[in-house]
Amino acid sequence: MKEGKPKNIFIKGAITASFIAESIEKHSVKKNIGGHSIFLGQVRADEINGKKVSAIEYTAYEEMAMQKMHEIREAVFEQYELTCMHVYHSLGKVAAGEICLFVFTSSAHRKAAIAACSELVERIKAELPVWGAELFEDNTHQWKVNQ
Amino acid sequence: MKEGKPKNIFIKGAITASFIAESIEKHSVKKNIGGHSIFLGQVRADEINGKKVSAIEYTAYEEMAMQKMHEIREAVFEQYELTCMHVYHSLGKVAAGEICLFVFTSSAHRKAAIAACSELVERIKAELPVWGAELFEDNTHQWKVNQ
Amino acid sequence: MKIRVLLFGQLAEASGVSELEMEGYADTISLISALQERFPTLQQSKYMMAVNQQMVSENTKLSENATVALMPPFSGG
Amino acid sequence: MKIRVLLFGQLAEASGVSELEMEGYADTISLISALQERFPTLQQSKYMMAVNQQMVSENTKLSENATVALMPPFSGG
Repeated sequence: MKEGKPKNIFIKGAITASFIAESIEKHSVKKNIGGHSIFLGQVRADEINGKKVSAIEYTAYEEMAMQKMHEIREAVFEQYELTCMHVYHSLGKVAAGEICLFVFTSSAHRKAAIAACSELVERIKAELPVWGAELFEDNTHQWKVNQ
Repeated sequence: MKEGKPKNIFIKGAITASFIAESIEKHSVKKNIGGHSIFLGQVRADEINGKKVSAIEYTAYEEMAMQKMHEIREAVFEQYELTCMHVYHSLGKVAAGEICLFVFTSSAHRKAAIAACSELVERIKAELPVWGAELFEDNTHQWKVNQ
Repeated sequence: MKIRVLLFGQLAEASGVSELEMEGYADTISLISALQERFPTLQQSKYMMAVNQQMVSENTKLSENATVALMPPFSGG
Repeated sequence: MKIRVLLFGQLAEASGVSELEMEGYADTISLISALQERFPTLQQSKYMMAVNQQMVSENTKLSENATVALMPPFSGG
């Protein structure tokens, strides 16, 4: 479904498994879908200089991120034969083990869904004005760097 | 998790969204995971010569499929840095709009999870002795052909 | 020498049988020709063969209690 | 001429401010040099700039009520 206006992609805190399940469930009425591809980003409890990451706190330039996501969405819909595309990103604190990014594409045929999902993940990480601060157990933090 | 023995990948009937949610949820204790990649196959209500597919009925050479899946699993674990890999395939009748295949890979970094998931889907379709009969609304059927 | 034969998908449908026991065939060529006599539709069918769950493409010796599976093109997923 | 300036991530943290209003700067070069005077840590920082939500890499004229965002490398996902 192509949409005319920027959608809010941000969710306060972690993205829950039940939210993901509901999102999957909603697609059972779309009987032209043959394959769904989903990417989930999960917060890692990395150890950095002997200190463990307990959570990531996300902030964003929300308005610009939604506008940018809108442009990416339009471009990816142009490029691939998709029936649906959904993107959700956490804001605020997300604990290690919790989910902070949910990218969901659907298509009649698997290849378009898989390729589009993978491309979306790369573009989201590279192009959306979002920042993660890795919070350590001792209440210090460092700014995340995307690879 | 590498496992020594073939696992049962078959589920009677459709794979439910709540089953998928539970499977996602279980990974929140694995704090070295940074990304999950999921593929879901959904039954399409294709129209073929004016008749609509209402369901697919799956049969398999179960023993051989599980053995083959075990080999694929070992090979994919060799090839990619994965923390987990789960595969479920329906047997019996799955209605249009329902989910018949669930492939789920997890890794510290997104690229391994995404590439492994995509490769698994291709190998499952090409190498597992599983057959789908497309059932039409008028109770006739035809045998599915994989692209 | 007993051989267990499994038929799947459209092969099982066309022949009306999914499992049978055959006796006295030492290799897959002789087994297949006996099966084709019994189920003439097999001659027009496209299938792959596995002996004891291993895919085989050439004539293969059969041992006691071998399982031979005739499988139409896979269409899972 | 009023300009709205937004600072994000480590830039907001280092300068202790995430939003401010500046007045009397006609382009991004003059604005940035004033900001660097006010927040010396900016000189050592790596950042990208957006004017009215459009990324800019060269000196850009500013119009009344423009929003200029200084953004450290993105690290979403």
